[in-house]
Amino acid sequence: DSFVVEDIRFDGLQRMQLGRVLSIFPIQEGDQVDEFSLAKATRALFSSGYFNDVQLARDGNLLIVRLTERPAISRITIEGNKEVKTEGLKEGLAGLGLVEGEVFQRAALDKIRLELLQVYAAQGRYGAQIETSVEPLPENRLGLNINIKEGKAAAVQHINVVGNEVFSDEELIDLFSLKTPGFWDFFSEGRYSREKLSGDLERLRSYYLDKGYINFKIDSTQVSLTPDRKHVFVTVNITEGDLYFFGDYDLAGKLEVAEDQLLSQVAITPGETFSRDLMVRSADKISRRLGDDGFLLANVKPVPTIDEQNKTVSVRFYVEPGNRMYVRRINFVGNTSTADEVLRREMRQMEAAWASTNAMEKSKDRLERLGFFSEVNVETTTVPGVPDQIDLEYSVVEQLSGSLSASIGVSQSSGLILGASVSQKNFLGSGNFVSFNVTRSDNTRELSFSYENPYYTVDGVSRGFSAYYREEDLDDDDLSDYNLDSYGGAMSFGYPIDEHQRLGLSIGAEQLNLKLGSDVPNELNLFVQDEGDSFTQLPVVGSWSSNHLNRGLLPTEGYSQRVSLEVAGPGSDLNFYKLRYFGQLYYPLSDDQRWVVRGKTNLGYGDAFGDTTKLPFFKTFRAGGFESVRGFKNNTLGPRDARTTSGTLDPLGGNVLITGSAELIFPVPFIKDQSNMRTLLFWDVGGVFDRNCLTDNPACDLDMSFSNLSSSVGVGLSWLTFIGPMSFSLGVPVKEQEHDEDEFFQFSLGKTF
Amino acid sequence: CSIFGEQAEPDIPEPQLWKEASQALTDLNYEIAIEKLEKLESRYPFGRYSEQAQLELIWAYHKHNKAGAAIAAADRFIRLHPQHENLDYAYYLRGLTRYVEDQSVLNRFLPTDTSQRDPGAARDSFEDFSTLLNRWPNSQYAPDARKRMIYLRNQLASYEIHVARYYIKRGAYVAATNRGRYVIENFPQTLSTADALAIMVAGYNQLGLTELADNAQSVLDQNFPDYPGLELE
Amino acid sequence: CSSIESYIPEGGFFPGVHKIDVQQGNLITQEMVNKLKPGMTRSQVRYIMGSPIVTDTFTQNRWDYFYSLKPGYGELEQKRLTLYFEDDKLVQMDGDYRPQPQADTTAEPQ
Amino acid sequence: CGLWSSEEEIEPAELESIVSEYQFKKLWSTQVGSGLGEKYHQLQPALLSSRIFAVDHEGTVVAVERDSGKLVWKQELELPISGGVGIGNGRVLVSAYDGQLVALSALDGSEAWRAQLNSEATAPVQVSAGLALVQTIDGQVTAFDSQSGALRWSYSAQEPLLTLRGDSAPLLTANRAYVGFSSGKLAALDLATGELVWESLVTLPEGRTELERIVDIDGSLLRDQGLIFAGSYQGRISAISESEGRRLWSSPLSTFRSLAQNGLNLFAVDAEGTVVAFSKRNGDELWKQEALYFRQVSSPTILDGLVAVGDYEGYIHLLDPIDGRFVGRHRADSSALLSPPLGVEGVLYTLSDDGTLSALQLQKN
Repeated sequence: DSFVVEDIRFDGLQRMQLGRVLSIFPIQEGDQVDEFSLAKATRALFSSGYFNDVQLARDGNLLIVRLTERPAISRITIEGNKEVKTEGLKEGLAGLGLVEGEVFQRAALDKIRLELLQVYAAQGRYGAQIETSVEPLPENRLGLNINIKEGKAAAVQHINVVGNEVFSDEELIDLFSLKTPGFWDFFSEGRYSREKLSGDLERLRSYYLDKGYINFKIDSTQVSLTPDRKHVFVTVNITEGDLYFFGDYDLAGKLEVAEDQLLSQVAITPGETFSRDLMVRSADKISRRLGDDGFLLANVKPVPTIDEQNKTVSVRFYVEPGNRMYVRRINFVGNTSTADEVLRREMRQMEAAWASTNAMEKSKDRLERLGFFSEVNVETTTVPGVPDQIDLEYSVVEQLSGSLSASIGVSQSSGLILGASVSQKNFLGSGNFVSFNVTRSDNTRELSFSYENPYYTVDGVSRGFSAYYREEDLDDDDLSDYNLDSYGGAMSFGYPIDEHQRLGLSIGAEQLNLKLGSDVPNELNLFVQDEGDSFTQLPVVGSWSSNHLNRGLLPTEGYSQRVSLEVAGPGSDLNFYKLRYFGQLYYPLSDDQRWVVRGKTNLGYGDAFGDTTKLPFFKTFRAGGFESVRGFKNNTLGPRDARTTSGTLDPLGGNVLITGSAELIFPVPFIKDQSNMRTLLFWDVGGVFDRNCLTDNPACDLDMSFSNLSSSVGVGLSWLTFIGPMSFSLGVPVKEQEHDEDEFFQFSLGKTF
Repeated sequence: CSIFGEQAEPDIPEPQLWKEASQALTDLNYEIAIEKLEKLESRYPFGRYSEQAQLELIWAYHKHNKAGAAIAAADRFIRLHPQHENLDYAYYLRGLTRYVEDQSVLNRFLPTDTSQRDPGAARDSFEDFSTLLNRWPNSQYAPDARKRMIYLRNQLASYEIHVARYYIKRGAYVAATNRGRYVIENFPQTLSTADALAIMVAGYNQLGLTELADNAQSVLDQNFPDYPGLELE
Repeated sequence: CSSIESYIPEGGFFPGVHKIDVQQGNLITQEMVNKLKPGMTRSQVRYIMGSPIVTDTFTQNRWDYFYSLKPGYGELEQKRLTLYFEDDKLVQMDGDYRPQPQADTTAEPQ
Repeated sequence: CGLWSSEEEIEPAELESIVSEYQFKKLWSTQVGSGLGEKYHQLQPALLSSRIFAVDHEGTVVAVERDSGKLVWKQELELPISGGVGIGNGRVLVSAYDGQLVALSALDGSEAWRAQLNSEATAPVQVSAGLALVQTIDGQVTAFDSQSGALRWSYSAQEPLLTLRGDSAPLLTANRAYVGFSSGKLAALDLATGELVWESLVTLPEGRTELERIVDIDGSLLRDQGLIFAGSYQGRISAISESEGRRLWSSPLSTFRSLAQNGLNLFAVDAEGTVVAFSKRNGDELWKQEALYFRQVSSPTILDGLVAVGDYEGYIHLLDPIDGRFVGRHRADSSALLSPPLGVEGVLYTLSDDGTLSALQLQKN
């Protein structure tokens, strides 16, 4: 007896909205319904899983739908889980619809229980037990309790490889991440887990395949458990097969790039023992070479053919270049304060040009070397509908590179120090370097400013200006007693001659006025007699630098070096030159680059020429202090003046500078995110010497030998805070010269190790 | 039976929780409002007030400049209530939060030209507002959304022009003209449209594609007769 | 409009500045052009030549395959091939390439 | 749930005092190398006419006079031993972890031959009709000529992913080899050719996790009046006809120990240490002795009609075959008696974990 439904009424809806029920219920007003369509409607409501009971009744042409809602979950408590984190569990539950606010499904609960048992079994925790219980709460809600007893993971009692003749058991078992527990075994690495085993088998296979045993086979693996489920025995039965050597190799398929260019990428030398790894790496290098010419989706498949008689394997590389890909747009994400052009000008990959993996990677390196970003990632996405065009997206995480600090300090030597300094390598995100510094203390008043635009031209020719005004009256700042007022400025240019090397030139002018105090060492008086006390200088500095570091901030690999020659230009009163060399090398010890060894050295040699007798004492090299030899007071190493009435021996500096340090960078234990922090142990050594000392000063003419250098060891920390990098060091002198003054704690703002 | 057992808090009845939450909202105490609204949502997921609570929660997060939480709450609301009658409010709030997010803290104080920075937030905000406009053209929030969209469109257009200028400087003329064309096709009638056309003309001439250059030039002359010409820094 | 060349200072003052190569547009080979036949649809042309990078909003009926390479130091190399379509059929082409009917496939582009 | 979630270690049962009707007198005891090691070895000694042969886990093989315990010969193989001692045709055979099978002359212990297996063997080698048969844990059964060590044939069965440690030794007759596999299947092979004669399922694996699906046949098999008796883990004990492998009866039991039999009944120890007796005719359960719950009870053996088992504290328990009541208990020392004891003509030979081989004379008091 079918009828037309004029109206529908839903009874029993407590929490469900009408809208959601309507979207499930197949019948609307005005439909012609009969037994069959009503039954279908009830089934539809049931299958939605929201209702315990559904009843349809008819009152004339009014269809009444009586529903009893299933209770909703309002609280889920999980107890006893240690190995599997609660968030992971909650996600798993949510995945199955068991989440606070959703309707409770009994089937989902059993499913999660089984899945958990599988997870624990995979971790070797065969003794795990899981009980679930449901606790009714008022207003048709309920609480879900999951109680987990994880049990102990079965310990690996014995790993045995049968059938190995070429390599010893120890050598093979050493490859396994599964370990039999030693007595010191506190952590869980003695525990069995299936993933670990499959990883181990893979390592075993590659070990043999990479050493020439192409026919190596794992016949079978047995995992057996003791009845008390506490111990696991793993036995791997293998057949090693014979040793094979590389035969010849060739290319096949549409090469798109000159064949010799591709063949040169192959690292295989015929006659050498076969190695699958070498073969796979050669294939990668070929596809990378194709990628450099736009064939990003190139697919190179190495196919070995085995010659059983003379035990050789010849390899054919099948090349499928795919389309030559072009880059449509390059987008940058994350540069909320750095301007787009600052990133785009580092790009070696152009828009509307063919994509080149080499160019893309070089662009990423250059962004990292800027030192503005703590993280740089690149992603390619194909342009929808255009098979041979891609978009590039470089996502960066900005890091304030430079420091913004105002300092008020008191030090015994220079009294109250007021100072404000802004130094920014990426000033207002413009990519320009700006530094502005004003300090006022008892013995120095200084105002300095410097600016550099690294991209004065589009090719990266940089141009910069700097100016300073300084009044120094140095009596007790550990230097000889005199006043020196100086002011000047310089203009500098620099430009790249290739991806890593740069040349630089700067021309400056400065005026220095000297006034000697009463208690002054002999050297100074002699100097003033010879040279007078006011000088105009026109320093010209030429420099060459090469940077192969992998990152601008906290590099972990690569090297960089810089040579500069400062010469007093024509028209200068004092004629002298200063040659400087700076070199550093980062060598990562672990492949996750958290353990790195770093060596660095600073060398300097200066001398006078023409009618100037000696390198002016206020231009000599100084050593000691945070940025040269840590653990010693600033500028206090090296020769001292023998005779001042006040008895303190003032350091004079020297015309030869030798410093060097060896550092071990290590990961800080217990701290997860190390990306903006660096801790290291250092051994610094250094000193300055004076080659043309006044002969009658015993504390000056030391001969340049290692024993006359000062050295210290200690620990250092660099930390990239949001206002800029901060570095601290604790240094303990190991070898002190006679007059060295040590300084245990030193710090600096704006510089990292 | 953990050692420091958290006592099950007393189950505050729903209407009282809602009253406390709206009270906190009226006296602009967003901290308390957020706490109450969050409890309301978890204790009474399907209660009478749950939808209204979720909407108010988005507003509270936004005013408490918790942009991330506001956007997440808006996403959840849009997913849970696809046909809700004031869904437009959710889109408007999400657009607004992203719009504000675009002006990051640093930019507000220092004179940085945000149109040269990462346009991501601006683009998302633009999308939310345009969804709002096409699905609810006469929503009460439409006028304000339209106003903000014009600003955002200019931002996005001038970003493209900055990039195009760089590629002209770099000598990558096809890249420059494509960026210009992107403005013409996606952001018509903005302040930068004229610049875009000028860049296309300059680019095509450099490439020797005079016919394309002339076409672009004629469109430029018709629409922007008094265009001062492209100054390239 | 102002000429672009004037304001980019040549590398005169800075000898040996490292200039990068700037490549733009689709690489076209004689081998591709030889496969072009009049009457081909746009998708057939796209399969042979790849998608054109220069596509213009105002001129719908033509595809410009433009290629240029400006090496850091050295001559600018520039190639152009414009294909004209009438209701999605290739009707005419002009530019630096002519399809050589019986050329063998190894001919290098001029 | 305590602060440290201590897994509730199930406590082994305490022993109550019993009225003992029998007692043991130790005839002799001797030290066999450095014992069984901790790799859950079941290195059961073997008996051949007047001598007993035993091995330790480092490859020391000894032959001892049965009645005096005097050392006849000793061979230091310095091989990590995996399988217990097998004897026959004047040969004493042991297998090592690297897959080597070593055959010594039973007379003087001199090495007769060595062969290479392709996996580990944990069950003792069985010898019959000039063939030495080894079941390795990868499910292979290999036959060698017991005189020369030449490979005769090999049969391989499919093994499940996760099994229980240890394997059952094949049961050999004049022309057949009956082998219980970890897959819960019993196979009959032609002894001369290794061809499969028939295969029968002792237990079908059920359950969804790998753990619930373990159905190893690890204990040794028994044969009587044309029937083969096999018990499996988490499964059943079944009687299977020798000729065509038809299953006569089976009843629920989870065991990984060997079985023992007297005229009418079968005796087994289940996974929790309960000693159970079944009727050989229809598999009915006759009695259950649960007092040794979780004391890691060894496989049972029949001594003058009594049922004898060892446990983890070094006790020997004697049970009445009719009703399972305790009739005697003896403790030589505290070292566990996990490897199955041997009962012959009123004397029980036990090899304890620390390597003490002793002979105990049964006496009625």
